[in-house]
Amino acid sequence: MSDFAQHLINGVAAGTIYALVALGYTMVYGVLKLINFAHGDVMMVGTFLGYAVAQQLGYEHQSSLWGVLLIFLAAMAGCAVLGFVIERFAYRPLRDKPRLTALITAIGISFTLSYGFQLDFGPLPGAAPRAFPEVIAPREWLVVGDRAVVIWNWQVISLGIAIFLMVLLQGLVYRTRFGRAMRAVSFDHRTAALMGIPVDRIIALTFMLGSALAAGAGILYAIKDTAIQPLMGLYVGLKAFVAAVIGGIGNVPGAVVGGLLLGLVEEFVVGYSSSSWRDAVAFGFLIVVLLVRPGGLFGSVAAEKV
Amino acid sequence: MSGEVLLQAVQVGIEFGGLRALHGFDLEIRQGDLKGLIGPNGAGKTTAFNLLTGVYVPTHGEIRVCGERVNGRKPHQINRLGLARTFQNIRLFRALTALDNVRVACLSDERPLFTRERIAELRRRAAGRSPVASAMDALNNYVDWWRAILLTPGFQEEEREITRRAEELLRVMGLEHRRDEEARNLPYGEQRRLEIARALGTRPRVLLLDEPAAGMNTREKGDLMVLIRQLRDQFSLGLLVIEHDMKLVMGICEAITVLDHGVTIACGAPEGVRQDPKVIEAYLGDSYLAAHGLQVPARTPTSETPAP
Amino acid sequence: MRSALAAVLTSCALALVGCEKKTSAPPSSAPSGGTAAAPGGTPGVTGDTILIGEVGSLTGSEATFGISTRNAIDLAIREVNAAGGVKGKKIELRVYDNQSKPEEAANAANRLINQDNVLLILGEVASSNSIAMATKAQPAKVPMISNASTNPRVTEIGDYIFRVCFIDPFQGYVMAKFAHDNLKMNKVAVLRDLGSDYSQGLADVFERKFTEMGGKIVARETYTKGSTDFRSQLTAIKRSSPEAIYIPGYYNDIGLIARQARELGITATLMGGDGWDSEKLFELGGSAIDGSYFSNHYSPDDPNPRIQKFIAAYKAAYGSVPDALAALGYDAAMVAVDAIKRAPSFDRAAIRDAIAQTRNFHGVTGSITLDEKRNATKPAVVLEVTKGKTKYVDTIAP
Amino acid sequence: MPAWLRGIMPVVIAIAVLVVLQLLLGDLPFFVYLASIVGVNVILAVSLNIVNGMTGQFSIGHAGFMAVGAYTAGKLSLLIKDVAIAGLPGAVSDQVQFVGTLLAGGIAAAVCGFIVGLPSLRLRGDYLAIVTLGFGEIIRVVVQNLDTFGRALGLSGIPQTSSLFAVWFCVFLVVLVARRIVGSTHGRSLWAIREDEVAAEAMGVDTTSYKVRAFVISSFFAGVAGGLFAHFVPIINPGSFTFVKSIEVVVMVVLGGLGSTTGAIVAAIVLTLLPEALRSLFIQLGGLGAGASLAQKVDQIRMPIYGMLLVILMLVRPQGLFGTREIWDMMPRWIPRPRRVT
Repeated sequence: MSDFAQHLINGVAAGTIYALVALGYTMVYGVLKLINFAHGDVMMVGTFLGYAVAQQLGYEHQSSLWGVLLIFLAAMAGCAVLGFVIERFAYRPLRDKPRLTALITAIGISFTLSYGFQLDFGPLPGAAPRAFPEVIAPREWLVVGDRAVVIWNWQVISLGIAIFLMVLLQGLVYRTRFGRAMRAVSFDHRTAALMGIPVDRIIALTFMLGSALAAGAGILYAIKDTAIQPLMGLYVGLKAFVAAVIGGIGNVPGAVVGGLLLGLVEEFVVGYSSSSWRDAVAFGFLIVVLLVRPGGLFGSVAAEKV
Repeated sequence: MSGEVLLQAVQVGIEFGGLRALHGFDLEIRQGDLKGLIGPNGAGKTTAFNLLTGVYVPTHGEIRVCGERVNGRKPHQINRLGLARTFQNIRLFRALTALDNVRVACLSDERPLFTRERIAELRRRAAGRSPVASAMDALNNYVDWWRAILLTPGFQEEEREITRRAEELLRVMGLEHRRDEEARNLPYGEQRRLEIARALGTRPRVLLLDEPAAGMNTREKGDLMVLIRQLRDQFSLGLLVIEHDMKLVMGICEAITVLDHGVTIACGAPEGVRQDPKVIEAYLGDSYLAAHGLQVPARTPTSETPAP
Repeated sequence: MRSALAAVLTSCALALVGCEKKTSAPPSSAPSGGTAAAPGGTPGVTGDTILIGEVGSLTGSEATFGISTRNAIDLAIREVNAAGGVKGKKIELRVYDNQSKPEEAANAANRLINQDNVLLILGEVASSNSIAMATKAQPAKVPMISNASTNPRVTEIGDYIFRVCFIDPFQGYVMAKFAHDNLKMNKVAVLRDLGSDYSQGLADVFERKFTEMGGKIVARETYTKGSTDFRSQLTAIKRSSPEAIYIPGYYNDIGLIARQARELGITATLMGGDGWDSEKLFELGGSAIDGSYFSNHYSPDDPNPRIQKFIAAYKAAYGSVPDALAALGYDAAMVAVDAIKRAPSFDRAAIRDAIAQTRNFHGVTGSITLDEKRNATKPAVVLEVTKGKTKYVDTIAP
Repeated sequence: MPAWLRGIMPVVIAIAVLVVLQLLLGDLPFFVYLASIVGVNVILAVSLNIVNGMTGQFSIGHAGFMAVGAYTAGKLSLLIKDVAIAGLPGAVSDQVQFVGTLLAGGIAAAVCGFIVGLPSLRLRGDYLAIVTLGFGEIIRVVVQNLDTFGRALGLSGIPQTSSLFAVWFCVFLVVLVARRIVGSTHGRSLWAIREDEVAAEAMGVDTTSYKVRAFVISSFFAGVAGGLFAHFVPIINPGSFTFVKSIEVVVMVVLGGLGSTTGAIVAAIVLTLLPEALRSLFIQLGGLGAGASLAQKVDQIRMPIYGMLLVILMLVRPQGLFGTREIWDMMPRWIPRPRRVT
């Protein structure tokens, strides 16, 4: 029983990260109808930025409250800029081109970032993994029995942040002018432009928001798994995408539910069946969902306009 | 009005998330018919087309093409039963030449292993879903590809036949001089005509034209009207035309259905429809009627412009 | 239809005829030693230089191994050349990268054999890469010495393939014996890297030997290289409450596994193999890795002057303490040089025989004797990790 | 030329030319190895182009299908290694078995293509990308878990029965198939799907089944490429069929021009030989020290360069080098062009 509880905790912790990354995917997809393949790699860049800032702060300051905030904000700001640059120079020129061109570009950016960071000259970090500093000093939040079940403070913090962000984003999308503009752009960006909505600015802001989210998620991820390396974004990105599709891409609560669900499914398959099939689980799950409910759990398949 | 019934819609309706886009739609097209479908913007005309051609699946009612119930069938299957269409916002294969656009539609009816009739018969007996029929179909398709890959004499002959037919259709639509030009480089009016040529390539018995005259000048419209009539006679078609331009519709159609907010508000001969207050109201709004004391604007159909 | 069928049959028939002709031209892997040896007299030896080749993973997922191997081989050859070379000739080393991929390793070996015409080949670390190279070297009759491929199948490819390290069965046996005899443990869990043949080999042997000794394997779990969350496997392991966990993986993953195990409240001792050997292990594992044991080829704190001299030279050249792969690379190069010295001629067959006769060669990683299966028989050391350092614990002889 | 001859004439010519090449160049091991790698990449690129270029879908899991072919053919070859077909000379028997295993590999990949394609091709284009990617991952996990496939170490000892002739005959076949499909009514239907799926459907083109068929044929040839690969590299393991390999093939197709068969060929040749050439060049120029480290850099920066290449291509020349045209469309007029099929 205690190991069931522990698996549950592990699954939620892993799912939280998927959910946070999936939020960014879903936002960008919602507005641009583009699978931003590079999202996971933007997350990776965020963790390296956080790492660099933490190194600058030095050991004694990095886990103070201000230190933590600074690390998060610096990484998020850096990634927002990166997201802006990517959108402005790689995606915007392609907005009216066939969707495939944008998808290819996204894959290109993903490759450039992840393998570019593997180079070991100049400021680039090289392929070797690095230990991520304990930005949130790990503390046991709840211990059951003789350490049979352990919940750590950062697990609770991550989950709290994920849920908070979900509520915040949902509010942003459905309760604010910006959100209304986003939804209009999502529906039809040409018409939205005719209605006087500054489409370029809305899309750029969405992109920056998504990228900043990715950076935040990345740092939480680095805290959870304690090490970072340039290829880390590929896998997390893919799984988060799967989570977003499972939840219904373009749907904010769907992303969070999809992420948690994926984390739990993976965890329990590994825990109670065979760990060797772990990587196949996510994609098997995806194919099943696409077969049964192509629109995901919370989404619907929109008929193409004729 | 004696031809066989080719297309029949009975009480067809569809809802999108609670919104009734079309409701209780009735239609019948016989061979030799030339009917019109009109209505203000957003009345559900194109939705009706999409339902008839299988792009949308109706939530109510029944659609029959050449006697077969087609609810839920895919557009390409419905097309194969003899229903072809054009699109309001021209949807040509832009990067293909005019000839290739038509050739895509000129699908060969030759089947290498099992005849189409045999497969259709099997399907009918198994009430639509027959694995044997599907397997036969798949085998047919794969063998057909191998014929293309091996370039068998029979296949070469078929290709020549397709090309010949496509060239003939281009000639009928007056596009033979554009044979090898990419569709996107054609002027607007010619693109519209090419779309009709392409639709004719599928050997339809019923042809649905979605605003064929949109964006044309008066002279071109006149030419088109003549052409449409001519096509009906030459290919023994039944025709249904969506048109915004009342003059055009009134000029060529023998019967007209008027839609507003997804509901059929009038139906019948052009003269009757034109007098119908509901139609006038839908087109011109209450205020107009009130201001003019229910005066019906008198319009005469434009005189037929001589053939080119 | 009939003509289509005829076309298919004809083309098949013609294809067969074409293939039959092929027998006059042997496939690419077939003997090329003859052609290579013909023009320049003795292959690999021109004027006053002897050309030897190395294939290594300089880029890709196993780059750190490849680089320290390359460094050490380079160091060995510089030392030999500084001491006057071999038989009056200087040794020149040609290195190709295989991007950590076997097909590239085969390609690189091919290039060394056919283009550069090297006397012999050194390398690789990963067994799949070594096997790929060996399948090119063996038919061409070019001697090859693998420095650190521990999979038994490598030298089974043929009589020109050697290695200077012990093999997986031995290393698995070492840790099984250590756990059972020294640590007196009975319940051990095994966590292996599914994507690594090395990890699979060690884990298989460990499980077998440990069971034979009377111990019990209480849990078997796997992970894949590149994943960073091992909590699900560890929680499953925790359920069986083992005394130790054997994790024959690479240092990259071990650090994270150790941390997450401690975080989940697992107190079992962690054990592993030579894949743990890297400075990075201490950075990634932090204090969680303290008190763990792993088997290795040599111990840097061995006072033996030969070892200390090598460490000093390596440090001077590259600024870091050499890992076991470097030590093995150094030994592989030195065994090759020793064989060239002893061989009566520069003929590849003669060199092969000389390598095969290596007995009690005093290398950095111990005394190397090559057995009839062309594997090195030599002892292994067990190291303990304490406070960011390794400490010598025991030597276990074959 | 009589009609029946037009179908098989190119095959006859190709066989004659390849036999001559085999006799002239077949025993230069390094050349044969390079030519085989290039050939396999050309097959991959041309076959992927059938899906990504002509049909306008987007698969990024081609390496997965290659893996299926490689493992099926390799495993079969290992199983029947010691068996010879009675009544045939040894070498001929080997070649018959080789052809058989290649076909088996191709068919296995085609079956996988069908299974993967059917659900995802009904959906919008970008789902196919994700599902094919996932498929590649699943294949990797399956192989790693099964002892018959040698797990992480892979399969070694597969008879090296491939030859210059075999690889390039397959190259010829895939090109022939691609070209003849393009020139036929089926090819036009694929183009139509690429241009406008809704309109194609309305014109009686069964789009789903066409897409699946294109995908199956493409997978078949990826499987054949894998089978060939397994018979000239000494060891196949999951590391050879990663996501990176899939992307490499995508880059070839995109660079050549989505829809251009000759473009895919040229791009595959260039992208395979260029790193090889640069590496040799640097070592020739700079010797072991500086040259080798430069050569090492070539390998390192290959991946980020591929990434940037994709981005820059999409921004500057999204149609790739050749667009949808073939190489002869770009040559001066006086060079005779291949006749159109009709």
